[in-house]
Amino acid sequence: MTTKIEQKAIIEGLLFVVGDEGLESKQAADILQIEVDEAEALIQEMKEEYQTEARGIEIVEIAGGYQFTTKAKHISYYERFVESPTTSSLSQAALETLAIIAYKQPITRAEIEDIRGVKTEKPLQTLSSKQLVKEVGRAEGTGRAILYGTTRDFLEYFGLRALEDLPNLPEQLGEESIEAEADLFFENFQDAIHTDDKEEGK
Amino acid sequence: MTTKIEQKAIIEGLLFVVGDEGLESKQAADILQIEVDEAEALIQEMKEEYQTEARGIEIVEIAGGYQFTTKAKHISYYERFVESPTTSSLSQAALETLAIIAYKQPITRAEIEDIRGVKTEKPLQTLSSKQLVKEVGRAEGTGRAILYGTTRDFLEYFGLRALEDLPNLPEQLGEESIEAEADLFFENFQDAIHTDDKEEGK
Amino acid sequence: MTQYNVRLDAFEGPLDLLLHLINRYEIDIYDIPVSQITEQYLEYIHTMQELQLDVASEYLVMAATLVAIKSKTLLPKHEEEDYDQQIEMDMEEDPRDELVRRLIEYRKFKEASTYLREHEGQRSLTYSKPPSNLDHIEANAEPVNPVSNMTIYDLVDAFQSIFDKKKTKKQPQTKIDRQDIPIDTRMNEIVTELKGKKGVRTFKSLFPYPSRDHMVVTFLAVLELMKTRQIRCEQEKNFQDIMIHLVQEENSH
Repeated sequence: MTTKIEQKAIIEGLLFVVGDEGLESKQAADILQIEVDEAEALIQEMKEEYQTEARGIEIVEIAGGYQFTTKAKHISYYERFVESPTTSSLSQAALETLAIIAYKQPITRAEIEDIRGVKTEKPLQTLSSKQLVKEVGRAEGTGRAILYGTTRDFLEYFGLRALEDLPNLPEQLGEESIEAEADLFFENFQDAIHTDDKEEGK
Repeated sequence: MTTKIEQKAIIEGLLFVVGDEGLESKQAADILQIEVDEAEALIQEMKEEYQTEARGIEIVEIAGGYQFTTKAKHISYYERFVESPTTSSLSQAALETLAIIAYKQPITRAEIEDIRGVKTEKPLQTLSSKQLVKEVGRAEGTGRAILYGTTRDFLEYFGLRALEDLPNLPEQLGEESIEAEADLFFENFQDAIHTDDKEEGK
Repeated sequence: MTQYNVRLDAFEGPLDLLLHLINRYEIDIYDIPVSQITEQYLEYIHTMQELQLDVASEYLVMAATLVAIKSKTLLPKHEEEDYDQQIEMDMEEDPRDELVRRLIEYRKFKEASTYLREHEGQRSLTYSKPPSNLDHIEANAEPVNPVSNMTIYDLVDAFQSIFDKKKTKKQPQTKIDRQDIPIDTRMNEIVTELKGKKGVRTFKSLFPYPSRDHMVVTFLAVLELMKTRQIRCEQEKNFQDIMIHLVQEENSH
C-alpha cells in the first residue's frame, strides 16, 4: 500500500517520463492500481501545489493528457539558453486555414478555398508538414477529394485540452469585434515590425 | 534581483528543459547571472531536497552535467507503464515508417524521410525498441548509412510466412491525376503569386 | 513602395481586403453601399497594379463580382404586369446577399484565428520535453505484441496515406507561362484594335482567349475605358451583340 505522498511522487516521475506525450489519469490509475477519480484528484492537488513560487515546472492538460511544462514567467531565462519552442509562428494564411479546418472538419480543400476566397494549397502544405492537420478520409463523389482534420499536434501546438475547448464561432459580430479586427490588422504590422526588431537585436 | 527560491525554481525548469543533455553549473550561473559556486551550491541544496519521499525525480550528475532522472525505487511502476497497452501501440508516424520499411527494404533513414517528408528519428527508435525493424546492413558510399529492414517478429505479429506474402500496393488512382491536371492551370497563377509575397512561417 | 508591400502582405485575399474597406469606412456589413465599395476596391487594385505588384486572379474575379452586383442594383425595375412584379419582389434576392454571407462567414474564421494566435503566443512561452527513452526498462511480462490491434492491411493503408500526403505537397509542373496582363496594357490593346477596325467592334470579339484571367482583365479594361469616356457601348435590342465604339477625340487631326 502506497501513501498519498508516494503516489504523488510516482505521478511526478511518470509525468517527467512521458514528456509532451502526456499522461492520462486512466493510465496513472492503472499504474498506481487506484481508481481513476482518485488519480484525477491526486493530479488536481499536484497541479495546485506546483503553482508555488518554489517550482519551475507546472502541470497542464493538453490533448486529453497531463504534462509538465516550464512556467511562462520564466521564459526570459530559457530563451537565452534554448531555442524557443515555437520559433516560427504560423503565417496568417496558415492560421486562417487551420481555424477553418478546426471548426469545419472534415473538410476538403475546395471548401476551405470557398470560405477564404483564395487558393489555399500552400498553407495546407505548411500545416501538413508541421503535422497540425492530416488527411482524415475522402469525400464522396467524383474526385474523392481529401478531407482534412486536425491532429493531436494541433492541440499540443496551441496548448488545448480538446477540440471542445475552442470557443463557439461568433454568429454575429458587434461593434466591438469590428474594432478588434481593426486592431488585429494593426497588430499584423506590429508583428512584422517586431520580427525585424528581434532579428536586428540579435 | 531574484530570490533564492526563485533561482531554484528556474534551475528546476532548466533541468527539465535540458533533459538528458545535462546542465553544467557554469551554464546555470550564466543564466541566473550569479557566481558559479553560488549556482553549484544551489544545485547541491536542490539535490538534497529532491531526496524526500515526496519527489519522484532526482538530480544526478552525469559527465559533468546535472540532469533529472526518475528514482530507482519506483522502477516497478515504470515497468507497468512500459507494458501498458497505450504505451505499446504504434503511433501513426511509427506505422507509416514501418510500412515504408516493409515495402522498400533495405532502406536508409534519409530515404524514409524523403518519402515521408518529415524527420523520422523517433519512430525508427520506437520500431527498433519494439523489435519490428533492425539494421540489415550499410549503404555504400560516404557515410555508410544504416540500412533498415523488418524482423522475424514483424512477420510473426502480422501473421506472414514471408515478405512475399505482403499484399500488393494499390496502383495510383487514375481519378486523382485527372483532378490534379484540371487544377494545374489555376495553381500556375497561385504559384507565381506566392513566390514573392507571403513567406510561410515567418 | 515598402509601405505598400506591407499592406499587400496584410491581406489574405479579396474578402479580407473588402472587410478592411468595410471597417475603414465604417460601413454596415448588412447594407453595403456597392458603388462606394466597388470604387474603393478597384482603386486599391489599380494602386497595386501601378506599383507593378502581382494581383492574384482572385482579386480580379472579386472585382468582376462587385461590378456585376453594382450593375444589378442599378438596373431599373422591370415595368411589367403587376403580379409579375409582385412575384419578382418575393423571389428576387438582394444581389448583395451572397457576398454578405461570404464576408460574414469568412469573418467568423478570421476571428477564430485571432483566438488561435493568442494561444500560439501563450504556448510559445513554455517548454515541454520529449518523452524519455525507456528502452532500458525491461518489461517483466511477456513481450507485448505492439501491433495486436492491426492487420497487414492497416500497413498498406499507412503506405497509401503517405503518397496521398505527398500528392498534396507536390509542386505542379506546367509548361504554360504565366501571363501578366495589366489592365492598362489591355486598355491600350483594345483602343488600338478599335482604331484598326474603324472604331467599332463587337463586345464578344474582345474575348478571344478562353482564359478566366484574360476575360476578367478585359472586362475591367472595358469598364475603365467607359469611365474615362474613351469608348461607348451600344446595344440595339435585348440579346443583340453589344457594339463597342471608339469615342473620337475632339482634337483629333
